Amino acid sequence: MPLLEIGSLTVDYPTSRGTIRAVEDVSFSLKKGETLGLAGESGSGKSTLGLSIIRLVPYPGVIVKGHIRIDETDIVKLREHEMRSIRGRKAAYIFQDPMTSLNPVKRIGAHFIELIRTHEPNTGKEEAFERTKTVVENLGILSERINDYPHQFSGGMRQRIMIGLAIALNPDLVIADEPTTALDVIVQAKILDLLESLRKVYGMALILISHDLSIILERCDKIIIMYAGHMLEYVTSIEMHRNPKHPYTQGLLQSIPNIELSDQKLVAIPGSPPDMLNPPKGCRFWPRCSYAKKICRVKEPPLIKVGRNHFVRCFLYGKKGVHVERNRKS
Amino acid sequence: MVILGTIIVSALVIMTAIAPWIAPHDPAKTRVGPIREPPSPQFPMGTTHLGQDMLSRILYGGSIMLQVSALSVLVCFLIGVPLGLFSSYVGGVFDRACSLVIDAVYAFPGLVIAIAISAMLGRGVVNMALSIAVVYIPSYFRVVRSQVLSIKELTYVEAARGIGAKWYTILFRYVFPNVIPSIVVVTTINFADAVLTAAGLTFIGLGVEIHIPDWGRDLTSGWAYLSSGAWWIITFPGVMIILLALGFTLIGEGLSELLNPKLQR
Amino acid sequence: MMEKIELSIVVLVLIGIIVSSGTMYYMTTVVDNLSTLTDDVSTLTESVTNLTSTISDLALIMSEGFQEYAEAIAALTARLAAIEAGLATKETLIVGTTDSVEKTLDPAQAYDYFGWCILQQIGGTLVSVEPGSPKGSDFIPDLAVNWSSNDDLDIWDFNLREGVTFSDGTEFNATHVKYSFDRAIALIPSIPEGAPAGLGYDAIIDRTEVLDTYKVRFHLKMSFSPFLGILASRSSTIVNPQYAPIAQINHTTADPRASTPVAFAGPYVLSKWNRVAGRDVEIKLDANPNYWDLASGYPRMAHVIFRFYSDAATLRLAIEAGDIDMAYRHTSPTDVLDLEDNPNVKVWWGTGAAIQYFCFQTKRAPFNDTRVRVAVTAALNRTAVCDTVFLGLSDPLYSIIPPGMLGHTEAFQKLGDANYTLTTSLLAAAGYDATNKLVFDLWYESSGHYPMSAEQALMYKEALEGSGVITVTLKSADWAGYKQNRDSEIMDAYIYGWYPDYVDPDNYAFLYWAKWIHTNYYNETINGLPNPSYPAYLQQVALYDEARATTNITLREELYAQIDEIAVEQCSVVPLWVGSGWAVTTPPIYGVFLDITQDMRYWLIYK
Amino acid sequence: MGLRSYIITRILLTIPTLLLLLSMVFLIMRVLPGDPVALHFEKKATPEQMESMRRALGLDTPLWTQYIEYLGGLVDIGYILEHGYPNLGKSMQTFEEVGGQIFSAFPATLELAFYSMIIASVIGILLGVISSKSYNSILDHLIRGVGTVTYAVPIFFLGIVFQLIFGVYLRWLPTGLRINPAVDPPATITGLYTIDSLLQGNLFKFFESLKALLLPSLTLGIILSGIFIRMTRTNMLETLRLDFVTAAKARGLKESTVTYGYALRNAFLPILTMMGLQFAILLGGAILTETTFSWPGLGRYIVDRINFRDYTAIQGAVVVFGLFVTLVSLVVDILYAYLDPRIRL
Repeated sequence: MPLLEIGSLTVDYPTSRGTIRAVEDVSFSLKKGETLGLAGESGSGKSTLGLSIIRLVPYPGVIVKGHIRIDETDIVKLREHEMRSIRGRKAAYIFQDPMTSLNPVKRIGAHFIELIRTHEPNTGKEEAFERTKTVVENLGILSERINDYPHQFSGGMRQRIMIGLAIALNPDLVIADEPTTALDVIVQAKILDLLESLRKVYGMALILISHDLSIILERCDKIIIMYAGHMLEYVTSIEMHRNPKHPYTQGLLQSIPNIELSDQKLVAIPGSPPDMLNPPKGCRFWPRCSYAKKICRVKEPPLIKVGRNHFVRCFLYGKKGVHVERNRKS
Repeated sequence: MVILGTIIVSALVIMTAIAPWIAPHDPAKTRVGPIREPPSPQFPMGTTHLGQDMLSRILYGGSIMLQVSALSVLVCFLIGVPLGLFSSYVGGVFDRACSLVIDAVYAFPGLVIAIAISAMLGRGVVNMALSIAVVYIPSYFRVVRSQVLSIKELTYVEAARGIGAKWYTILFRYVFPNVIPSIVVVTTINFADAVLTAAGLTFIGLGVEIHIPDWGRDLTSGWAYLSSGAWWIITFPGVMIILLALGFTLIGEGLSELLNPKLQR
Repeated sequence: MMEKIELSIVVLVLIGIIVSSGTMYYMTTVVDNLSTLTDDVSTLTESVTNLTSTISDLALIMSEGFQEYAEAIAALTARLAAIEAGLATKETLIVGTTDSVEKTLDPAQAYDYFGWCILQQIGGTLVSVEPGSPKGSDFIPDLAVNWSSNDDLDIWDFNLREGVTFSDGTEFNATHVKYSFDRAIALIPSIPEGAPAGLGYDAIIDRTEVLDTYKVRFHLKMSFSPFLGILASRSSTIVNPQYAPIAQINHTTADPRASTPVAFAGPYVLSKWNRVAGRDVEIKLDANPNYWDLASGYPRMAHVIFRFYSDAATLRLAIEAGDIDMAYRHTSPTDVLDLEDNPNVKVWWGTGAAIQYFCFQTKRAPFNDTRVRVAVTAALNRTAVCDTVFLGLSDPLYSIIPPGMLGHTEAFQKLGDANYTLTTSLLAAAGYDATNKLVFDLWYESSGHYPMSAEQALMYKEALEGSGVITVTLKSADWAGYKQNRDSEIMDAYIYGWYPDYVDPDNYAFLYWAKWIHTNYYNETINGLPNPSYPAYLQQVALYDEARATTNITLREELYAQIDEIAVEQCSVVPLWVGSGWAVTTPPIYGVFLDITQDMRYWLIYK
Repeated sequence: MGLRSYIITRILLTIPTLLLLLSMVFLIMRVLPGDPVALHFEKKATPEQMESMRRALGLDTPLWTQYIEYLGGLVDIGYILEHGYPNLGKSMQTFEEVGGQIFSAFPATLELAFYSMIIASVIGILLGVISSKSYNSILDHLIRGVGTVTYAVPIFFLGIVFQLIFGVYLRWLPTGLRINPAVDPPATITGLYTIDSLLQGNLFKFFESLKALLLPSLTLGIILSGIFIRMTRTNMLETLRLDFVTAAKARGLKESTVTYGYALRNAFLPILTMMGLQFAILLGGAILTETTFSWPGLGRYIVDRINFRDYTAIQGAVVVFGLFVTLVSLVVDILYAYLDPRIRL
């Protein structure tokens, strides 16, 4: 049975100028210990998707359709206080910017103790403190620093702390939303490795949200390509390496520098993501798609199965879908 | 909010403007009816302790408040804004000095100064306006100054300086337009404050002469007759003043909300 | 008329509609959020529960605290009961007032109503006016038992009461009398604002002579019939030399000598006097154990406590709520008339002696022309003011001497009220008419020194302009500016008031030409030109001095009447109205005498 | 920079400000029409008398001499030690020590200001938090409406309405004075009736003075709360959108913890600063409130004295007001520094 199972999830942002459909009809599932990558340009709705899993879609966003089951319980229907017991305990979230994600007027230790004692009310102060110590040490931070304030830590350190806070209660699912974007490159790898190792240790499932496909490719089992709120492709990373289907995915891959290919020429996808207030009819991607046909402009392509664990939302593939030759030198 | 505020204010302004044509009595004329007559068909808002027609006084009474507030705002604007622009743009010792004086006034209970000054100047609309203005100039100065200090450093201003634009060109062509929004907000709030301060001064006995109908005065004199059950003398003017101040406040808040992107979600 | 009203109502309704519709518009922006209301409520309830929880904790702590206090409270409630009992008994009288002692309680300086009032309770004079005396001219022994004067009325002898002691036990004798008056006169130069200066002690009293331990003689500089009146006034209070040094300058309330309870020999002693920021906040009088008249049961009350309110409205509320036994000086006319219908309180009416009058600046146009002054006088409407502004609690005054007092006449009736025919004819003669109106400034005092000044001024303006040939500009200044304007003689016409120092026409008649009013009526020349009114002035003064010098009542009546006659022709100062005082008490309270002296004798009051 | 040096600089900075205030008022008062000397004479006085009085009042010397003397008096330490208050000169009307008068009146104002501040903060912050939490909802709009309206009500009008309701009709609370007139005020220790009565263990008087305090401080507090609501709301809205609040929610912390422990705790710092600024406004309002409730405080003192052209008295009051305001802002700044771990002094 899957740990997380999302079905035809749709999230709207009703604004004064109209309704933005940030996530439309997204379905996927995740087993214990699996890692899933959500890739896409900014504004593609991947963060909204992530946040809706812990039901924290920012105002005025609302989940209008679909279900999100964590261990068979549909959290969309849960009441607020029930939801609270899930957050941090079953599903934890790591935010993009560590600099602003900690309460500046609280000591580091306090964050942990507070967290632990909220979810396990009958843990004593000392016990909570001890646990905090161990967690912090696992993060590679000197335990005496837990009495310092956030502003006394570097960005990387703080992200470690955020991770620590996420895994402190040993949740089944961790959602990391661009965990390294705000950090400089050297730290990035370290953080990701830390995340990786801890995940292995605790055997959690991980959803890694990033605009950087390369990171996702190297660290995730499954990958979802999001574009303008739509799931364009849902595929295992191996498969993705071998043959990416969707023109958009292909475009993304071509824009990734690859060390092995010295003479690779990077190709950027022409155009820019659509205005979410009035997205293009039909396929969301056609204005930028070099293979766009008449039908793409009028009809929205369905998500079709093109292989084991491989779904794509494009008219190029169908029962007798034309195979596009990957114009990649080999 | 802005719309509601504008509606209220303009409604009151119009009312005061057309008072002479619609008022049933001379507002100052005493003994047009029995004294302290409760609201009745003939005197819809009752009569004062001198038998003046409350309704007429209400219709006329706004003019003083409006004049005072408008005038004081004008004065504040004409002094506070240029001073703020100039001193903050020039900077240096002059700026320091200005800020020191301004802050001294700002940090001090304005009403005290207003009272002292208007006691010095004596009665009359202009004097009231001036004494109020003195109190509110600082808020203009401060707003303008803080704005200019930030704008001054912006690249396009630097650029303008780079191409050797005259200082006043820069000040009025480049800096001033960016200050306007915040000034507008201060102005509207200032209007409301002016109205209330004027009422306060009248309450302390520094209002206009008695033969001029004025909400503030009626509100004050009505106090003495409240305990004898003459609620109408104090209620109607009170409500009118509140409405006026409320109108301006609404405009001010609405604007500041529109102009403050931080609150746009 | 009616349709105008309808029109204006329509406009108001329109405004109402506009505003309300605006509000509706505003609310519509709200309505689409109706859905969120529920979780708002939940939020609200949550925060409320948070609050309540904290409060409950607080309450717990509090309750524990109160546990400790339990006995204390019990004891206190007992004490409270005692206190209230003490206050409720016939022993204490609580008086609410809007007055406050201006500077000091030293008779050599004090010159304000309340200062004099307190002085009267704590100090003794040689003679005093009999309570309830109709003309205020019946004198009874106080510290003197009997007296006599020569026919020229310039030598007065007094036999003093024996066995009287000041409240510090000092035996009272003739030397104290001499000392008191010598001191009062000696202090005049250094305290020119004091009462003795105001009453002109130095001009009247030549010297004081001790004839015997209990016999004293006054040598006057002139024949002076109202001398007893002066002796009965507060400024003639006998002081205890030990506590009132002779060379004392600049009395202040901070200076203990100014208010020491043992300086005097009155029915009460001043046991508490707290001032905050120059205003009284607490005054307590206790019965003087050494008072000479204890035998006849005075003072009736063991304690008198004064409570100080900042305005008449609050004072009225206090007496209505029963917070105080007595409200004196002063609830407003409106309030006192209301209170009269209130069964729970009793209103005591007094006889009037406080007057107000209209002054003309005669040194320049338009009022250097007597005809103009008379014309304006004739246009005044006293009754309107008395009825509308004072609701009939003050009466039109047609002579500078108030009714009930020796020498009162109705002289100014001759010019009438709002007598526009006379006004127009006189002004026509002076060259003014409907096209070329007489224009002048009318000044009034704006800081509440006189009652309802603004309202009065408004009504006078209306009355004058009713003539159709006059335009009045109202101007005002607070008491400070007003006095200064008076002295710098910049006011065309202005309103002033007078309160008697001693109850005698002598203390009123001179107002027609009093120099400190600055009418310039009394000058021989004005701007180099002879003053046409000067002869009239000389005539009046002559009559005045003659009246001073005789005790013959009918003669005095006659003389004062003549002064009024001249005044009507000259109209330098025009009497407007005379106001009476009133006190409000919560029964049962007896012994309140509000006679023409305007004195409140608290030692006579009992429950 | 260390806390001590910080405070010292702050204090040093206030000195020129005060000096400025003082000089301005000094001049203003001297320009006022109306001569305090003339006020001492009910009837016209001779020039000699005027002159002697002028000398007695110390007005015979040139302006700048008076000014210097006045400043000299202010810093006369010996005098302060002797009297417990600085030498603010003698009243032009009563010849009393202005210092004494002011410091006898000040506690009343202080008490009023203190309680109103508490009321204003409680109402303001609570409502502000609630409305910010339910952003853009009916509740939010209602609360903002309340805030706006209270801001627009003339303070004495509200006071009068309260007097009418609670004093006249319901008879619950006294309509004026600092304590029920049937009760002797507690013996003066601090001058704050509530404190004094407690110090003397007299609960009865404590409650009596509290009753008297309720209406004035409620009036002033409610008027002020309007501004506080707005301030709190704005700051809360800004804080609530910060990441660490979302992060806290994502950790499943209690709603109250997030709102108060995270959002408010951080939003409070700017609110605190603004409160400091509002204090001047509060004192201004106190003047009207005191006049409405015949509250024997500094505000009424000023109003009284302006009519008497009592230069020294008004100067004194101004100085004290100024000192008070600056002191408060100083305290606020120090509190800020103390509450914000990022500023470790």
